[in-house]
Amino acid sequence: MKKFLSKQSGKGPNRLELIKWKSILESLLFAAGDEGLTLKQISEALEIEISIVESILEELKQEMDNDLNRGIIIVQLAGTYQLATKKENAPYLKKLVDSPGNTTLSQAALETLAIIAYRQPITRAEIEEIRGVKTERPLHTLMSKAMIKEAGRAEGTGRAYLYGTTKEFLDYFGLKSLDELPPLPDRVEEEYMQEEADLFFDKFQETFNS
Amino acid sequence: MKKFLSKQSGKGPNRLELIKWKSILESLLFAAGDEGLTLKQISEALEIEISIVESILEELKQEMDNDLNRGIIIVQLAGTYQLATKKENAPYLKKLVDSPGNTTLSQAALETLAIIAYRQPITRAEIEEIRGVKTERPLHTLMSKAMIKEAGRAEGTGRAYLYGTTKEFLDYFGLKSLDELPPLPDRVEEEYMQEEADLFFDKFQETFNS
Amino acid sequence: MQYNVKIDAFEGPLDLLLHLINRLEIDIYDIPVAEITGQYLIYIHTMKELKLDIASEFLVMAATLLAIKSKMLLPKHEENIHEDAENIQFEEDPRDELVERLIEYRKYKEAAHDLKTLEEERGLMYTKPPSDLSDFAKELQPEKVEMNVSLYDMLGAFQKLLRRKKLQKPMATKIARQEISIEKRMTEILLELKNLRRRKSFTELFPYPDKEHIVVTFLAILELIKRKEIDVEQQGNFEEIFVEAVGEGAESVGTY
Repeated sequence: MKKFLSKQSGKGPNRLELIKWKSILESLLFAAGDEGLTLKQISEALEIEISIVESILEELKQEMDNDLNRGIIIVQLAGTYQLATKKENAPYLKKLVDSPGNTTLSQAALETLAIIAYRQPITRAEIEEIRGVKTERPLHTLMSKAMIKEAGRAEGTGRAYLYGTTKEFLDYFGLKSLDELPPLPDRVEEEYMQEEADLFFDKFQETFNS
Repeated sequence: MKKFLSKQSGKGPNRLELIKWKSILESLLFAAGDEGLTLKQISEALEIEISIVESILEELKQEMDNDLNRGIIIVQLAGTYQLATKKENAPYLKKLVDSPGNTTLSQAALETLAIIAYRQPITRAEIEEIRGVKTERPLHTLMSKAMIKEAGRAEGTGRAYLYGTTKEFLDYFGLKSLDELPPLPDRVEEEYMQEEADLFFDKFQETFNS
Repeated sequence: MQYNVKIDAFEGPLDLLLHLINRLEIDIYDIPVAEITGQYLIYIHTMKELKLDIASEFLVMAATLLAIKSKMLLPKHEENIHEDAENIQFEEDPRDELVERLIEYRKYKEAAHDLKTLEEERGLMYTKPPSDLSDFAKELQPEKVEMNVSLYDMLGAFQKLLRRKKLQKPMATKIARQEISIEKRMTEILLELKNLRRRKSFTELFPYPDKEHIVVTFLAILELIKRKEIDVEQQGNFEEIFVEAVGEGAESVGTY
């Protein structure tokens, strides 16, 4: 199958590249997650015209829809294209969510908790911006575990709830106060040092290899 | 290859269900994202035995690997299965990516981490003895990047902290488990590269000792 | 004023020694201590002269090397003390401990290199955040989970989040770093030296305590030396380095 297609790619750049494009497109859509991608973004990443992007998208969409082995499809939402799970698999997703195997706090809840711990007070919208996903459920879970609480309202139009950690949170993790949270890497400084060293060696080499 | 496998699976009720399972599995893995799923979680959601889950996973993995049209693959990271984009598509993804401060680990941090990974649990004093330099800073960095954790206290007078690697360590380096670490070289033969340092040293001497 | 430029060319004394062993094509199991000590000290001196930061461990190792060197020079006395042949075999080579440390360190240096490769490979794979599965849960019941996590789990989750690469609109405008060009700095230095018409202390060539400026200045000086536009002079180890412009009327004053 593979070989056959490769051989066919005699004329023009299209044949072979089309194959790769679908793969690349799937990668892009996958990594974009729930935020999706616009035609323009895809066109810029692939460096091909929008009309061609559309036809590749269409082809990929058809394949995903029709292939019974596939569990994901392409959907168009608010001007963006994104991947989503096939509807008929919903019962299994439900089972996964309610599965007794999920005994520990999920990654989603832990992420959310960490964001709140380090950035409190913070609104749900801000958390969602950092995570790039809806965060209603993790907030719910954390609230029910008394790890977080509502800590006032944000100023401005929405007057959204602000979230903060609780005393139980500190107790649970054995912390006396929030100051005892491990510091986050000082990314800026690190980066700077790295850059500096790189700069030094690059210039060094340039100078002497020239 | 695909066809061959499908034809083979003709006996019993398998035929149709196998197909659906792959689709469901893809849906589940997609939804789980980088949290990944354990065999147990999948087995509970699909209500099939772990050994069967493994064989479906393997089949799906093979298909994704071999199909040039596919842009995603199944990887095993820190004890879970998850989907990830194909490495060869990275150049296109980079164009769309906004990675805030995604710094790689410094040489000092990597050396320290290597020692901890192979010798855990290990105290700071022991690490410093091997490296021949103070190692407070790299340990700090590794802690705040959640690559290592305190794993108890050493016996004896000082009751020094012992360090070990975390799940995040495995994930960061794309490892299934600690068993997957490349074997520690027993006897490294002469030629190991240090070109930058070489150049640095040569030029240094050339310049100042001439 | 003193400027410390830390250069991570070597991770420590062991790293430097390994480098020397490799470079001089020495058998690690039979290190010519005198030679390697000499080379080691040259490096340390050079770093010192350039007012580069030297970690104390480098100096400790220098002392260790000198100690081994002197032990090696001591006359062998096994014939006198150990009369039976068996003991001769256990006669300790003063280099043994160092060799052992070097070999041990080298293993982990290699392992670190392997990790670096894994890090790069992993960096080529992109993942996606978990989907929001609220719609699938029974009327938004809180997850029935046990809190069975540690602080490390939370930190790990957070790091994973930070690591997660977000696909977004390509950044149209990136603010370019203001770079000082080496060429420009070379011209400045040369002009400064020519106007001065005498030698100038090396350290005085670094007027700003700005890291990038120091690095660029250093490189400019090296380039000027290479082009033989300036001369560097020093009376002896640990003494002040002087720099002056070459030529300009009077024939260059040789420095070698």
